[in-house]
Amino acid sequence: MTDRKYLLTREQIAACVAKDLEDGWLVNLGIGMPTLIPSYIPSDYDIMFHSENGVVGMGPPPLPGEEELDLISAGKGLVTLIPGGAYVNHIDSFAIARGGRLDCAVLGAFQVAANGDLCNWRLPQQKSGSVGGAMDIAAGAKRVYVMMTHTTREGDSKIISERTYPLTAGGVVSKVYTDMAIISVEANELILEAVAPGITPEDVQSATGAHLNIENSQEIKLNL
Amino acid sequence: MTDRKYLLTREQIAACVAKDLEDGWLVNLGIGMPTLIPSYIPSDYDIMFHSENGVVGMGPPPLPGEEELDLISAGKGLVTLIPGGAYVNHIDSFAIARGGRLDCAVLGAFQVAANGDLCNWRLPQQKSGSVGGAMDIAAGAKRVYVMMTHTTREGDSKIISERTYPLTAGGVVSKVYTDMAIISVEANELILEAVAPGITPEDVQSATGAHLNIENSQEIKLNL
Amino acid sequence: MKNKRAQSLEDAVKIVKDGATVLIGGFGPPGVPEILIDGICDNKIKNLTIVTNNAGTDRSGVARLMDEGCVSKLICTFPWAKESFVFKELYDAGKLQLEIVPQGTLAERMRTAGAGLGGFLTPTAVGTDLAEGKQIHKVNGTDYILELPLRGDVALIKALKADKRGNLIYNKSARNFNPIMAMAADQTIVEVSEEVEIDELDPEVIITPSVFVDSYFVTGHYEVGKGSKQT
Amino acid sequence: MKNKRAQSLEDAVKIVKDGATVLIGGFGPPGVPEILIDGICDNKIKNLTIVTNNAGTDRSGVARLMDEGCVSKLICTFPWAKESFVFKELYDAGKLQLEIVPQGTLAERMRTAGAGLGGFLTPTAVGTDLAEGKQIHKVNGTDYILELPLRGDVALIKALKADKRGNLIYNKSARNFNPIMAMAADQTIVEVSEEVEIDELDPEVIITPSVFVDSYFVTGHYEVGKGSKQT
Repeated sequence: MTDRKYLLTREQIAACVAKDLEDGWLVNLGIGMPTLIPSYIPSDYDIMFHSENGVVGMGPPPLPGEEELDLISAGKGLVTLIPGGAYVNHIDSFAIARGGRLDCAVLGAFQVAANGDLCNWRLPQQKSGSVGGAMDIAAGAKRVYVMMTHTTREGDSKIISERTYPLTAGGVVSKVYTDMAIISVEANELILEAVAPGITPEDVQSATGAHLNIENSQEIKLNL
Repeated sequence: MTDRKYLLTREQIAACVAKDLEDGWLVNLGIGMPTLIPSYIPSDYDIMFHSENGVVGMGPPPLPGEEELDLISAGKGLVTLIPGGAYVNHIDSFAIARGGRLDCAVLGAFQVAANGDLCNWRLPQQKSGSVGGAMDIAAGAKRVYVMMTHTTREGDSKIISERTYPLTAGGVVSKVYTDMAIISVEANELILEAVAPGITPEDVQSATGAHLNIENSQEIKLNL
Repeated sequence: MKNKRAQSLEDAVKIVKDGATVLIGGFGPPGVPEILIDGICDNKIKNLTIVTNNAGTDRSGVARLMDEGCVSKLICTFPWAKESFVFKELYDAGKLQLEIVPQGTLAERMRTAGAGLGGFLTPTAVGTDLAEGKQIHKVNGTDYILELPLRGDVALIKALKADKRGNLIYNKSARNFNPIMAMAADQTIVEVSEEVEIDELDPEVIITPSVFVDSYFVTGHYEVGKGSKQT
Repeated sequence: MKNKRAQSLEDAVKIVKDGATVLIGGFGPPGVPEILIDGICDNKIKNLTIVTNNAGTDRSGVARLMDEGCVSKLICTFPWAKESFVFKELYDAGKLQLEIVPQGTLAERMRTAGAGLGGFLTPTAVGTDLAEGKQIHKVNGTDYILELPLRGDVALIKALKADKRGNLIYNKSARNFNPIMAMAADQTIVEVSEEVEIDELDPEVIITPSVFVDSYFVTGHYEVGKGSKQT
């Protein structure tokens, strides 16, 4: 197993994703790790965040004294609305999600398969799961980026040739950001785009349960 | 053919329909003759009118000087909004119509068949018709009342055993108001409820292209 | 004009009977009609099928309803959350049936019922466990699941204000499922903090027109669900 | 922030190309984006498929578009009206294809496209000529028609105001199809009388959120369609 000191922190992974979000995009962030991303968006960028519970233009958590208990994120933390944001009902919120208006959704995952299959709603040993809006968002977003640790706590790879966990949406993931690497999901192969400093492409391959094309991988440049 | 002097006027038919609309109902009025109905609703009744173009709580035409060109009825005449009325988009307007929220729709018709089939959107000799919202409203309203002349200008009955015109909605009409009579459409037969003063039940039967149960018919009481 | 204002909480919820399917608004604490729910608990109603996004927060709202044994089945999207421990206890003890529905599909199934439609085709959940037993239709080469309408006997929703005709406006993200559920039940009961005169709500800003509201109960104050967090 | 304000009428409508499917808002004169339509006429665009409720009023708006030979097909609900004489001339001369769609179905087909769904089942038009060639599905013993999404390359809509992000509000019954069409096209262009600052529209009253708007053209005055009647 790779030495943990070389693994990216959650904040560093978030910064990597943030760098790839484009000015003007409408983005949905899954609960958990993806909620760290907004801090790393360049301040001159206009990226709008969509929250499934009907918030178009979700802003950061409120300042002390300005909390509105009726304004929450999908993860149920208190948030704010940016100027020019709007409230919509659940039907319109999911018309946005399913209808291809999300330029990108950044979601957590249990597994990503080489064909882009996303598994993030239920572990196989669980009787049931919590799907929330994940299946709608994953099916409808123009791009699905995944943000996760490269392996499970037990050291098993979360990136594998064929999924073994229950499916969320088939063939939707286009990019995976982990604590070891950034990997693109192409039609026929997984491309290793970049690796964390101190980790080699071969390290990533050996921690991955699917073949990677490592020919052109770069080193991730960290500013933090 | 029946002597025209005994036929009800359009206003008298409208008054007959108005008498059967219940306090508290939400009602959709078709274009043409049904638009005469609101004048005959008792002033202490609270009947809301729905217009397919997104007006919930349509009021009478505006007073001179108070016209709003952006506030029209389905027939495209200028109207007003009653206090407590609301504007909705076309999706919500037809959710109201199709979703069973209309207590009654009063529509014009070319033909009504003994089984309640409604024909009102296209004449057989026309290459095409103007359906508007008629099919949605007829399919969705809790009750469909028809208001029309009893016969065509050529003297053919508009109430017949089986329709010969293109269908708008099957088996939906529950009551028919004409210039000769009021007829209920029951599961197995047409019941002659009432006849215009000066006209006999037999007159109505002979002007009708379907069997009527005339046993208990009353005379229509006119106040105008 | 029909007076839709319920004279008491008991009066407001008395149409909720044993065995009913009840749609309950809210996403997390915002928009959950907790006071109406308390009224149902007090009536000791049994055997309800509840349709709502979450599985309750702490011991209030939907969690209380389950805790008091009123619920036999829950249709929701996100049951497994730390704050839904009441649900977990009951489910693990085999005392509660569970149906998981993707969130967009849940909203759309209710709207479909409200709009008088017979079903819809969605790409959501194709190929997943949640598609099991459902018809697949191909349109232009793409697979879709046929989803059917989901209608409530009663909808319990929460709004910010009602005018005396029953038109509603909501507050921020407490809007969520509430306007959809208002359309999708035989009877819609609203919990509002304030009743205003019939002319006080601008007809351009009304979110739920009065035709979808059967009665409303005025609480006199607006309170977000007791489970709300400040973080 | 992206500047969505078109600098000229020409600029606003330049993405409408020959052969495009164009959704045009309005029901009768209210809500018809007549100035945007004039821009398309000026560009001498050909072969458009137009989706709109009516078949034009007098010689302005959609009637002018047909009159100038820009339209090869009309998808609408109510073509035969006295004021739609331009349509009648062209249709009788065999110069225009016509597809009649029931009004609720037309709205729902566009919403279905905008919501990323694959179709819906409706009771409307079952057993009629307008069901010809369409699949029938039985749900719980009732027949429904399977209707498919209707998407535009472009939507031309009219609103009262836009804020600088592109959020929209409408005026009275001029709302009609406009918010639905805004969702249902690859590009949505808005004709507005007024642009306001980004904070001037209350987020609770925005009818079309900015994410559905690609560009807007500010006319500086609000005018109802030239065909409006005072009766």
